[in-house]
Amino acid sequence: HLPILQWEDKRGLAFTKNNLSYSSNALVIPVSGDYYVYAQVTFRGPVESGTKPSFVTEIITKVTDSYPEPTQLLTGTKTLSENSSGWFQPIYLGAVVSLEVGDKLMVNVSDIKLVDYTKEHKTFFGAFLL
Amino acid sequence: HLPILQWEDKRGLAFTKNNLSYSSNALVIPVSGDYYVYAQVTFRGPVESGTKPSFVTEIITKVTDSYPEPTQLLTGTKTLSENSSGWFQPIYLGAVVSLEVGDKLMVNVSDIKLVDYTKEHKTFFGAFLL
Amino acid sequence: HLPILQWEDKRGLAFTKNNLSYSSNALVIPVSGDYYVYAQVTFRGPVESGTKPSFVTEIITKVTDSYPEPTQLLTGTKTLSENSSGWFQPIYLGAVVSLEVGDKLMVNVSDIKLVDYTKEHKTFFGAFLL
Amino acid sequence: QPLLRLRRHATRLPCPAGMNWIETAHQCCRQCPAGKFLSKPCTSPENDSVCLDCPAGTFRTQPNTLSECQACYECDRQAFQSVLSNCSATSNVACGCEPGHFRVCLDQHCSEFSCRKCQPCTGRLIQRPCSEAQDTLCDSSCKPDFYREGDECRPCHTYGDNGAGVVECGHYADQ
Repeated sequence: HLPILQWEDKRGLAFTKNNLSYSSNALVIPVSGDYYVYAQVTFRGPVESGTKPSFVTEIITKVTDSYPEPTQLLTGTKTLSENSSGWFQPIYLGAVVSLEVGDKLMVNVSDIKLVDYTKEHKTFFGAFLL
Repeated sequence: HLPILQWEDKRGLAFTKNNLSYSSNALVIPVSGDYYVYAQVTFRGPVESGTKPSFVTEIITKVTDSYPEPTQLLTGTKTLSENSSGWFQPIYLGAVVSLEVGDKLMVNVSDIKLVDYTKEHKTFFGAFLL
Repeated sequence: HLPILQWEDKRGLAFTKNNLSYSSNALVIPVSGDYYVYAQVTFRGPVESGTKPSFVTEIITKVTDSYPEPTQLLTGTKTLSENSSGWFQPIYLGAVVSLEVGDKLMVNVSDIKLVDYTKEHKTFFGAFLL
Repeated sequence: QPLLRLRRHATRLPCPAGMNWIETAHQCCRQCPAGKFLSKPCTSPENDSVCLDCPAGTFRTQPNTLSECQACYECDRQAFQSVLSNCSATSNVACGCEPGHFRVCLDQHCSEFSCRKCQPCTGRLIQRPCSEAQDTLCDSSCKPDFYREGDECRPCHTYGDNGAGVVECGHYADQ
């Protein structure tokens, strides 16, 4: 599987409420229903060890006790045509999905070294019940 | 007018409820109000017959009985600077719009041959009442 | 600080309601709570006085009476690899943020001359209370 | 058992020409003409809807029963566009290119286009002048008194002009 991002859930702009909790890199769904789920990842390069990446991918994934494999809910894939000097590429994803109590939501990326984790307003993840 | 995308509304992650129905390529609004409308289209190329496209466009459009012409609600236009080998370009759009009962929402694209329809988590469309 | 965009709040698709008002380039929060805040800016070039820009940035910012400096809530930064002929680059941002009554939301951009203000469905800004 | 009040439920009827079904009024009402929008629907098919003029900066090209007019587009002055015709209550703005620029269409309908500077044809004759739709077409050969250097036509130097190598144009320059 692709690497899973870790998130800050308390400090700065981050928060959780209404029993929507965060644990082991996942948002845990407290009540079944339809949720608007979203995430933005800002990718950036080049990174020192990096061979020049040809694309970046962000996937919002669901893990559930009722099925042994993760389900890809939303995917953003972008090829990179930037030249070698510094580049930035944000990918935003958001949609309504039906979730069950206990389901876990995570964000996977193609290469964790390319994620700009330096500022909370550039890379973020969340969900709200409709 | 630009080509209109067709959607799956029942299988997999797709669903409709609360009388928001899908027919003839459009979401049909069951009750007047403010809706958050969103869509992502992943474009990809090159395609065999394709002259190299210089841009891709996604438009969420409204058709209403009260007016003979469609109204463009949200538009994402991106020029392509990718080289000839394979490229991917997702465009996400989302915003609140005021809609009347019976209004129809559709997604138009600049070139239907460039749309990646292969995976439901890469190209999607939806709306919810606030 | 980066330039602040001005918005149309009444004509065409634009509207404000439920006491969420628009004044001096900002949405003014009428009641404390969690809001889904979003904005898309379509950037385009070249423009006449334009030195070729290397990147474009869109930031949704919060200004509050309880703190003397603006807070950056959401940021989209994209480097440009377009060639000299016409280019378009949309950036969409959206997320849930906790806001207090009286807080002001604005959209800043790296270069106001690069903003495509010509069509209301290409560049837009909004928020709704959860 | 409380008496259930049957709600008068008017099913949506097809409306005669020139009229649209208004959900809030539960009946057909006359359309407002182009350049106006529906401020208040009719209370019965016989009396008229209240239609108001589209506010400045908005328009409707067709008869309608919409509650607002469409916002006019704007011409992209910073990208060398110019106004061909202003927005009116019944028509959107029409944009073209400033003099000395031509249109580069982004799509087949040319609803999106940028304006690019016409090429000057320095040292060449103009086969076809620049227009709104296309760039200048320069003659492939250089004008008299100009010689070719790569893709460009450069003015000839006259004898003794700079003492250094001199180029006499005409047959020599055209090889």
